[in-house]
Amino acid sequence: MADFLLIAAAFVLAMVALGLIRILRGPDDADRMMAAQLLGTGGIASLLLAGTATGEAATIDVALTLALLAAFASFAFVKAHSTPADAPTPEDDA
Amino acid sequence: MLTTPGGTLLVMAVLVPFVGVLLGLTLGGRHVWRVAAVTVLAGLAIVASLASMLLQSGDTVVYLLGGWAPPLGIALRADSLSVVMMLAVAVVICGIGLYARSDFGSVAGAAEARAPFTFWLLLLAVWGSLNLVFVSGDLFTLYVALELVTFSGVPLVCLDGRGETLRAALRYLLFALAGSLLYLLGAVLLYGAYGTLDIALLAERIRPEPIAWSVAALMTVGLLAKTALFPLHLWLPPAHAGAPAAASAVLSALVIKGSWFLVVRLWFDVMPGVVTLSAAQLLAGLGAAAIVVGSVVALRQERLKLLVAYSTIAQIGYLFLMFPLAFDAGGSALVHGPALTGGLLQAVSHATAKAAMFMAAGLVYAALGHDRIADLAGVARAMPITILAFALAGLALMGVVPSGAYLAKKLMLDAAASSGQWWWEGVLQGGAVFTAAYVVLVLTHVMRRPRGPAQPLKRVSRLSEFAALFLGLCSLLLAFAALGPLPGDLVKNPLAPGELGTTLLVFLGGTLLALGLSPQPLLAATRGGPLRRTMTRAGIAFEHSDGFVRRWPSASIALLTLAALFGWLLLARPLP
Amino acid sequence: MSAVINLWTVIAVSGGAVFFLAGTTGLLRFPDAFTRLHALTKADNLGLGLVVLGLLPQMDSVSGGLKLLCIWGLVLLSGATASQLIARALVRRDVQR
Amino acid sequence: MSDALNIGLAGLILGLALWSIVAREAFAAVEGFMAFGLLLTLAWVQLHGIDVALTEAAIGGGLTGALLIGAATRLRSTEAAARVEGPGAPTRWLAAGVSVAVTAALAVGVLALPVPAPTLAPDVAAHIAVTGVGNPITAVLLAFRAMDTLLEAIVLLFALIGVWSLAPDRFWGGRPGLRQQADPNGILAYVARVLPPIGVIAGIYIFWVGADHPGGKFQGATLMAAMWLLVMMAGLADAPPISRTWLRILLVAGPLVFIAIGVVGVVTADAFLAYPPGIAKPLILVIEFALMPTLTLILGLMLVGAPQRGPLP
Amino acid sequence: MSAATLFGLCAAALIGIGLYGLIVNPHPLRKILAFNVVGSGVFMLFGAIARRGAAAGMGGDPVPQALLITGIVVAFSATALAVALLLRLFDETRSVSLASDAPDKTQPGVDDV
Repeated sequence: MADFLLIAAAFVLAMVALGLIRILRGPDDADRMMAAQLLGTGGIASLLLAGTATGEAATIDVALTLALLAAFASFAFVKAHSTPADAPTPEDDA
Repeated sequence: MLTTPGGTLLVMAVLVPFVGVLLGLTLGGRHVWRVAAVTVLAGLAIVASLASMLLQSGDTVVYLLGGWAPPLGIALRADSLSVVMMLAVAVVICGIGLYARSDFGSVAGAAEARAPFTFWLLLLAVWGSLNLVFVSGDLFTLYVALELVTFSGVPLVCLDGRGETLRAALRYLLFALAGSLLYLLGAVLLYGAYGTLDIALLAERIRPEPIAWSVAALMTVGLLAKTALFPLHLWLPPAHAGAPAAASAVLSALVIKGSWFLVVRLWFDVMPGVVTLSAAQLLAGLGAAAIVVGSVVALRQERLKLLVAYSTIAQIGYLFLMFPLAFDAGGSALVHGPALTGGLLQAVSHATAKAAMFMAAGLVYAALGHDRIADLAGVARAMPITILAFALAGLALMGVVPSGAYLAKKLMLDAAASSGQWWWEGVLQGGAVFTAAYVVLVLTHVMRRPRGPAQPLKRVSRLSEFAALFLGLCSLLLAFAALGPLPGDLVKNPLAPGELGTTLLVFLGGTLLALGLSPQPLLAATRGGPLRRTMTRAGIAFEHSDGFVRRWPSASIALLTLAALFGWLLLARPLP
Repeated sequence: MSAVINLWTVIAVSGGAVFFLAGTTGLLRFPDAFTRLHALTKADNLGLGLVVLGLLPQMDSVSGGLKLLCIWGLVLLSGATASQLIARALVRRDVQR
Repeated sequence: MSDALNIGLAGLILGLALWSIVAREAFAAVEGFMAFGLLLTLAWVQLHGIDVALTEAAIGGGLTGALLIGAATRLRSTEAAARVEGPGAPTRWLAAGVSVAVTAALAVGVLALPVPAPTLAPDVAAHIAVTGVGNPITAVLLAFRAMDTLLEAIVLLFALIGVWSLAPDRFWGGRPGLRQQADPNGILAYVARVLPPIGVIAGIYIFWVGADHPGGKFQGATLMAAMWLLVMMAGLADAPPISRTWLRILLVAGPLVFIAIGVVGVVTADAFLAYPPGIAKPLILVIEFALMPTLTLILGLMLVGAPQRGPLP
Repeated sequence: MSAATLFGLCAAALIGIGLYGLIVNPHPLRKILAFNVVGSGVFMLFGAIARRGAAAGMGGDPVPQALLITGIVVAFSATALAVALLLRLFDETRSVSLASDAPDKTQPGVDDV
């Protein structure tokens, strides 16, 4: 069973790798932000598969942390982009 | 190995400043200065009692944190090396605290202001972190301590928030971080090879083998980057010259001593049998290059604070000259001996003298509103105490009797003579000539009679002036206090013909250098002479090469190349 | 019993892997960012779901299983919102052009 | 079979590291770096360092990514100028040469590490019973090497003071970061209402299991900080002015409690940071519990940045 | 090849890659990224060393693993401080170049800006 799970983990990881190659090429920041999504799903799946294979129960907690934070960067991205490109300097804000 | 009596003092020396930071942060506002004052006094008392205890027993003080002995736990240890450094740092912190009272003191009723608040907290932070560097017996704790020093040093650089100083601070932070990663890499490999990070245990387990050599190379260059030894000094001049004077004093006198001390620890106490004489020659060679380049470029500066900052580079070089002189008779291992004592003395007198110099420069700046060396005429008359402080510090750095540096030079000269390394005798004497040059340069300018009407001077705080003078005096005398009784044959009569001749020669050489290299001719007579022209051209060439070395890519490539070079020199050891 | 469980795991996880394959194929083949976003979020979230379902019976404890489901739920939630936000950023970009 | 996974993982990690160095745009590099961080988490699991994996997931995957993405977006206009400054080909080759040399030397070092490897695992196993905790890493962090953990909290605090010290003078005492516009019906606001309760529970859970299983105060605090930041990003709450007394007290409470318990140890157990036999575990829990809010606040505030708005009455 | 050796070698390569970036990338943000890559390499090497020390029923030597957590926290603090410094530099000067640091000799004094 463990071997099957590891193969599956490696396969999902390979899919992630292929997807990353496409996504990181861009051409745009928004395209690239999908990398976080890709790893948020694929990375977590791979992690769960590998963790179950090796019998480390606590791997689930790692996956839980990742699931909670995977979208966090996307939010930061959206927030950073919704402020105009020439961001208000502190002086303007005062 | 067990906790020795009085070990609690080690914990307190580290924790009291940190608790001061915590309390200052909570109370905030006008209380920060009070908290800092109380902490400084308490810290001074702790260090003093530690010193007196060590003086009586002479044994290393050990404290096992949590009662856990290494390798599982962490031990704090203080030998005479640590205590001398702690004492010097405590005295300098006291002086800086007094000096900064007028700049960063609080006004009753005013709201909490940024600069004073951060300055006092960071002063205490630097102090606690340095004490940790001096007493920690564990290489990983030392890594954390080094980062603490850096994190508290960097904001000091850009305390006034100008773009130029922010840039200097960022350069400093990034380069220092690169250095600490190399250090950490070395520590990681040590754990992998020997299963402990405790200094005492490592000293027993470590053997001269490839992994130890690479560790020595990585850790050494990592620490050199943080110490800003030539050619890794790219961050130092703008950072130390741009900060407010009190902060410059902290950075130049104290912060760089932390990583320097760790190099000493590493070479003398962790791997004395792993390092080789040739590697030590390289280290001292870099020191010699630092003396020449730092001094020449210092002489070319037009601003006083930059001159003092560049002179720091030269003085850092001086601190590394002791390494090849401290080998045992067979040249196979480093030993604690007169050369190490000399180096330590050099560090102590540099700490006090450099702090005094920066303070004096800061006062001049505060009074005049600028620090252009060419326009300092009449300052000596207007602010005699400040200039006296500068002069005393300069004399101390030069190694004029009875300064600590004089003693240091003597000890190292003896060591050089007895081990047949005559070339270092030349470097030691030459270094004094360079130091004399910029002291003479500055003093000539300030003692001149102003051409026009006297410049309007702002009043500076008397307390600050006396604080600078106090540290200047300390640099002349502290060495004796720190070391206690010394072999009497070392201090010869300063008026004996030989001694007097040397001192005069040093001054003469210094004056010649200053005449030749200063950007503005010192005397009308020397304007445009052929010698002066050649020397100026040489000075400009030095400035260019310094500029090249201080570019980021060259400095970082030099960092890694030096690591390789050290590794190779350790590898190519003479057969036993 | 364990053979049945293992068979279930193999089937579900393989199914999940197929969806990951589909998602990646979509990423590589689809012409623009919007469709790629579709491929990514839909297929991969389904893939993760199947993997989670497949691993459920392999857990030692009930809490482990609950956490697994919780992870899936969180990924769905954040994936849905994040892809919405990214899509809006894409729209904004296209409008600006 | 594990080997195939590991080799693929290592290859992917190296590829992403390379991407984050050579990518043309900073934003693309940061994206690659975030993916790199997530994969490192996987590598830590493969290296049986679950506690480290948790830390990496929380820090590398979450906080660092958000920090760098914000910075890359802000600094986009500076990239063209920086590209011009880049060193020429000879310097690049030289740099590549020394870097390869370092790698080669380290690789030799890795292969030459002694067998059997020195380890302190048996020592930890022999003494862990005294501490009362079940997770050996917690035992190391809060008993055997408690000093490092105390210093870690102090490092964070100093870094925060450093960040604050970068405020322009007139904003001292004010609120950090820029004001965030709230869009009450926006998606972000929706997530910021739904996710934090779950995140906080998860954070407390990870903190709570830390005594006996992988987890602990730091990982828990990171999760909580992330949730706090999410609420702030959505504009549902504002960052507190840094002059607030409650804020200052919470910032120092953790380290002060840690030090206080350490000092009590001098009296009751003959050493600073020693715990009297029998009550070691409760004391460790008290320390972790006191550190949680401190760490949460510091981590959150460090990401928000220096005060940028004037002190309001 | 064991996982420890494999990731140990991977760590060596990471350190090299990061160092290269630290040297040649002129943009400070990229230097910060490179610093983090080197840091990850050093940490991974330590992780590999911890894995080699698996004994007494533990999957790895817990001492290095605990030190790693501290190390990651310290590296994060460094990153946060550096980014804050960088953003402030940008706000102040609208440029982030580290190159032109040589103090301008044409400027008479520090405060005359």
